[in-house]
Amino acid sequence: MSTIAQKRGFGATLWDYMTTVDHKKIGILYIAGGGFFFLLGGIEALIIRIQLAVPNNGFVSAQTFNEVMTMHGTTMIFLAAMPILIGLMNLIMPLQIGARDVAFPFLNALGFWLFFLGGILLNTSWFLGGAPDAGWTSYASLALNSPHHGVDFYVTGIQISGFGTLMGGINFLVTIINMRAPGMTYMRMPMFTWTTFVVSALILFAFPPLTVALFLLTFDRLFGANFFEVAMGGNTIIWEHFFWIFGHPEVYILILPSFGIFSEIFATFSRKRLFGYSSMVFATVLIGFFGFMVWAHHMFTVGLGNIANAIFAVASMAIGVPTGIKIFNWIFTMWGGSVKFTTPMLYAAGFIPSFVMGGVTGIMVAVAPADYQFHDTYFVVAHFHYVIVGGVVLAILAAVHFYWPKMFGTMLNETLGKIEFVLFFIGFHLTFFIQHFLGLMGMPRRIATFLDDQGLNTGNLISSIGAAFMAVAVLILLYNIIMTQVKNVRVGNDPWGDGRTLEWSLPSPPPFYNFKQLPLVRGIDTYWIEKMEGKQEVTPAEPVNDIHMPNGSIFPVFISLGFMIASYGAIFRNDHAWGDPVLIIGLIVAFGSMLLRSLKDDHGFHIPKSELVDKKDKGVKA
Amino acid sequence: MHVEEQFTPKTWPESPERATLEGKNKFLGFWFFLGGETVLFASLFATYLALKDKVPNKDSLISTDIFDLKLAFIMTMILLTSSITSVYAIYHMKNFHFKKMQAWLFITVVLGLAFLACEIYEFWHYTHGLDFGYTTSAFSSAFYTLVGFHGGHVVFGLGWMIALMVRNANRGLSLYNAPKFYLASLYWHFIDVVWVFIFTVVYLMGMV
Amino acid sequence: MKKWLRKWRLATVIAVLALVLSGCGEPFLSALKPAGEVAKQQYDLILFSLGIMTLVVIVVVVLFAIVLVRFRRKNNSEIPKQVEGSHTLEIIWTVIPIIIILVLAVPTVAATFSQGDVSAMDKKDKDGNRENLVVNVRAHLYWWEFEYEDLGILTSQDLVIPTDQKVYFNVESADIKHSFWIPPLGGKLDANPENVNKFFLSVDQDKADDVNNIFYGKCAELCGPSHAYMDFKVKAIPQDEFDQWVADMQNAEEPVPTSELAKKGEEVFNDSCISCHAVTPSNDTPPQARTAPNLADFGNRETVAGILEHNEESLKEWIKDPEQFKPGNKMTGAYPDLKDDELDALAAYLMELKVGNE
Amino acid sequence: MGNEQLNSRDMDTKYEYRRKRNAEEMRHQVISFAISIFLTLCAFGAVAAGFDKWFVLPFILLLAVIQVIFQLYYFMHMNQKGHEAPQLFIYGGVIIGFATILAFLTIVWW
Ligand code: HEA
Ligand code: HEA
Ligand code: HEC
Ligand code: CUA
Ligand SMILES: [Cu+2]
Repeated sequence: MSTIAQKRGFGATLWDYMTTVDHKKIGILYIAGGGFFFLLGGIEALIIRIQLAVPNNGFVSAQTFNEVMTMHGTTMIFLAAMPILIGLMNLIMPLQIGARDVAFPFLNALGFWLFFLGGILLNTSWFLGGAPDAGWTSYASLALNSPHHGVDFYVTGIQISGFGTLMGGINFLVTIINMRAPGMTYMRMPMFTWTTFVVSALILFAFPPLTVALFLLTFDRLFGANFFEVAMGGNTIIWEHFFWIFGHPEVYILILPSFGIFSEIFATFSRKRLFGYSSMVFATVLIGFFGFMVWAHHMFTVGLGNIANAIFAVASMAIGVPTGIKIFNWIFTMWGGSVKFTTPMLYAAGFIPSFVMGGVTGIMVAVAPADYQFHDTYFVVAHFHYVIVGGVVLAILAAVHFYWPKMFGTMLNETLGKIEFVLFFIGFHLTFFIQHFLGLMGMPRRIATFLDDQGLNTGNLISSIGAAFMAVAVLILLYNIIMTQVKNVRVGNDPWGDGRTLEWSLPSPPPFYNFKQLPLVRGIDTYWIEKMEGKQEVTPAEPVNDIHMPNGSIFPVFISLGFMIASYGAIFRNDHAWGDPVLIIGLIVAFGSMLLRSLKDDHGFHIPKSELVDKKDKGVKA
Repeated sequence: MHVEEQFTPKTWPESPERATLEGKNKFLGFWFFLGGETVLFASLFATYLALKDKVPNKDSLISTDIFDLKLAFIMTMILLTSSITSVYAIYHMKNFHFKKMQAWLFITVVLGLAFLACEIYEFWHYTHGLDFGYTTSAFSSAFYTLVGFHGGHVVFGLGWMIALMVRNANRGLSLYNAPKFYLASLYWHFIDVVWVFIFTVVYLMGMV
Repeated sequence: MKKWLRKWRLATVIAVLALVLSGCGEPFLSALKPAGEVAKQQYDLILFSLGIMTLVVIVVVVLFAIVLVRFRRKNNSEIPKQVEGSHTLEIIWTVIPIIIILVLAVPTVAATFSQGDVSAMDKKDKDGNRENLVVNVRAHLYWWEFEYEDLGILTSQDLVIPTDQKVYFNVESADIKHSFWIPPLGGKLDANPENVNKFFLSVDQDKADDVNNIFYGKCAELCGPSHAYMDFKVKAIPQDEFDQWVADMQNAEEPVPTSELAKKGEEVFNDSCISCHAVTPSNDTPPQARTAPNLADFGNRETVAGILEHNEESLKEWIKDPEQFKPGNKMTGAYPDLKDDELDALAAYLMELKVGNE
Repeated sequence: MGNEQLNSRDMDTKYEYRRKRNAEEMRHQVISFAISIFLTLCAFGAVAAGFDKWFVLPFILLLAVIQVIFQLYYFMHMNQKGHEAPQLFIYGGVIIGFATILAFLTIVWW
């Protein structure tokens, strides 16, 4: 296999990325794939906002609106936010713990391809009879009632990309447990690594219920089962429970890595170690644990009974406590620090008030009787965009600026970055703040349009204008990315100058084996410790040795393609005779590739010591 | 310790499945996977319990009408036995007895196939003999899905063990394949654990 | 730039405050204008939690602002002290939120149980009649059916209830999941396909006066393309008027068309429409057979199909092509194409369908 | 471990010791297998004998739980060292699975 990507043709680069098992490249693939879907989801959001800008608008039909709205939520959550975060974990976490790769490089690649092809599968629905239209929650009675194939694409596409996510979760868990560098005890791990760890555990436990739910719905829609057919004895509440047993932890799967990213950024640009590190760890674990015990707060109006509503209401509020611990710890990280407002830091600063506002409305909707009013209105839409956009998206944007040099060895333009931030921040509050009031003024969510004379016009118009601001900000970011890559000004190991953790001790971008010698970790923020002692490099824990690396493989693409083909077969099996054969062929391709892969011995390869020593003389600059 | 290294019974390490980093990783990763599988099966059990005996009308078949204690007992015994035979296989793996390990694995596979045959017979009997098909009622869907998922795991486990046996037939034990044998046997035990709950919750509780 | 930003934010706050003060929403639709006991209690809870949350936000923002002002980097070589944490502080910001949440939890739990208490629903007086009015709400794809089981009355689209008393509801769905919501009267309750949900609402007479006795109700659960149009109206009237209405409905006879045109309309109706639509307010038909709104009191409706103005024009438009107003509705295509004169006749006939006083 | 140059006598004793321990362990496995079979017989017996429902249900569930613990700790070696993380995650799964089942038995009404 290749060593370092040299100047090669497009085909070779493509092949390289299709077969890569390098966690950094896979991370970049995740971020690029997720970024692509973010743009799609963003365009869908803009369509929503255009349609709702004025009453009785006919920009899109009601059916199309439902499809756009569903795909917006589904795309943003499953195909944009989560993959981008997983990409960041892939990219950064092994560097932070001083590992050469993740525990299962092959599975890592497989995870990416499953996600990506699953997402593509889902989006091809637009051209094959219509996209899913039952909301991202796809409640069973409506999903079964949906006449075209959209929901079938939803169940199969999400299922496939869900498998990918699950693999990623297991992979990160094992990596963190088994592959930390010497001296990297659990309580010395950087905060982002800790959140990766907890989030991976959440993924491990939250995705199986979704898997089951999706299977049940698939069987109902495509194979004649009766799980949700009320007339046949089925029960649709089962779906709601499964969806939220998954869905609530899912929102913490999104927010915890974001918290991790902000923890790194606050510490870095305040030049101060994270305040209350151990309570941060504790709070993270606690949020993860509580995350599983509150799902029914999405179902207050379903009629589960007073006892259930009361228990789940109070349990939900309890999550405010560990989250609050984190908020105050961040503020006190900056307190007494030397705070520099770079672009990532601006995003981090913008995050605090925005997220807190979203969090406190979360507590408000957790007040069950009040939620009878809030539920399924724009108040909830406002709540979750405040936490998601004000938390997760700001974190992603911050991380993209923060880690861009580590990924590509060149810095995004800071001035443009600050303009992006200002526009996005204004647009965000403009769009979503007003929605709290719209909801209380009687505007249900998921409506394709609203009638005139209900007092909802002004608010909706303001909200739509805000979305335009966000769009401009995103366009500037795209411009910034292109210009930066064109100029390609190279930077060194620690371009921000304040790096604290191991990833900043490596060249930007790091060599494909990451660490020539595994580092010796001497405390929290190792690199900072070494820098304070006047050293440029981290103390190595071993002499230079041969390095064992895994081989690349094309099988991940084949396996994922197999599942994709099988899905098309399943989706169309009730309309076309070719459905079942294609389903079977797809499964054969997928499982056959797996079998081939496991029959073929793959011991990887070694980078000889001589080559590594050689590098040192030339200086590692890729 | 290298994967390609040649071993004798004496140099064979104590926990061969965890002697290399790859082995350690696989071992841990597989256990985590089983943690996820626990939730998966719990979800299926929950579905089954929620839909147990939920049928469209009074004439529909419910659990007391269909299950057969005898067959469930035979299947249970077969699967439980296959669990101890796979323990024997791992015992010999740890003692670096490749031939004996293969032999016990073979017995395990045969027992697994016997279990599978019973299950296929059972399903065939329900669908053809009793008119209790997958689409008959919510209860039938839940039953076939829960037991069928378990059956699918059995099929996968058998395929895995057979592939391992065939692939390594002429190669003997190494630190490269020892973790694989070990994990296949773990998987098999897990299938057994799930079955313990299936025979209890589905068959036994379906008859009282 | 930062300064400009802050000014801008201030402007937003003022703009928003102005908006709030200009009256939040229309009284017939807004949850911020509670018109009954249930809605009032929920509104108070909202205000209470909002108050606490505003305080929380203020505390955070103040601390945050101090940081932003005081601890900017002034000189590039300064290295601040590396503080590990502070137990005192950490205990403070663990305990205070716990207290806040306990304070919030008490009214939450209390209100959950009081609002969920439907034990009075089945209370009978000594004659064996229910003490309270109970309405069965059945949600259908894009229309609402209201059955007064004890009174033997069936209506659709317009819910008529007496003011100043608790009215109990059995909410269920005839097809897929919907949600029954009248914002000024109280929170929503889902209409599930597999069970009956129960709750109660009430209206204050003086609040009803403010809106000419009409409140807006909505479907709050995505149910398909016409989810946005699944509106209904609530006519909240004093007890005596309500009694009158009940008597009229109970005594309603087969409608007799008065004009030529209406007679012709009746014929057309009996040819094409009667298979789905009933024109008498009795609830003899079994629930499964109620596939279309009952039109008994149609002439007194507030709207046509829940969303259109109530006049002959829109009625004709509706009958001609319901699909353009409610995509995916169950009426489209269920009857032959109608000529213009038939439409006129139908409209005349339907507008005459009024129960009781003329 | 392996690469340390042990002299052959050391290796012999170590090897013997390991063989003995493995055999010992195998004996435990067989015992737990016997217990397993016994518990299964009890469960089937209780149902076949047609005891009262309120006795049989908790009884067979209890037997299943006991049996599974045996399987986990003996057959799946969870009693050996190096299984801390597996335990944590299996129990995590059990807790969440239990919560799910509990919810489905209580708040999925008909
Ligand atoms: C990143 C995603 C994310 C996050 C972090 C959260 C966080 C929280 N969410 Fe949110 N939520 C969503 C995403 C998220 N949510 C989504 C997507 C939906 C809608 C799904 C759909 O229906 O489509 C939703 C819906 C939703 C509902 C259902 C509403 C409804 O449909 O009727 C509820 C109800 O309880 C809720 C509660 C909470 C709570 C209590 C928190 C808490 O975790 C918040 C905790 C944070 C704070 C409280 C702020 C900081 C704390 C302090 C400063 C300390 C002091 C504070 C106090 C003492 C109060 N959320
Ligand atoms: C990660 C999650 C996430 C994110 C980031 C967003 C981001 C946004 N969301 Fe969304 N949203 C959801 C998750 C998310 N949302 C979910 C789960 C739902 C519920 C769905 C349901 O009910 O089922 C929802 C629902 C939802 C609604 C309610 C729909 C309804 O109920 O009818 C609205 C309405 O305003 C909305 C708006 C927006 C806006 C304006 C943004 C903005 O922040 C978007 C900003 C991004 C852009 C503006 C992109 C700009 C792109 C370009 C400029 C294109 C350039 C193009 C090329 C180069 C090709 N969202
Ligand atoms: C499938 C049977 C069906 C037939 C036949 C049918 N309708 Fe309808 N009708 C419906 C349904 C269902 C609705 C509710 C539509 C909605 O609001 O989604 C409805 C609504 C209406 C409404 C509005 C009711 C209200 O309360 O506001 C009117 C008026 C109406 N129909 C008149 C007619 C006339 C006139 C005909 C015959 C020419 C007719 N319908 C034939 C099913 C039918
Ligand atoms: Cu009915 Cu929305
Ligand atoms: Cu939630």
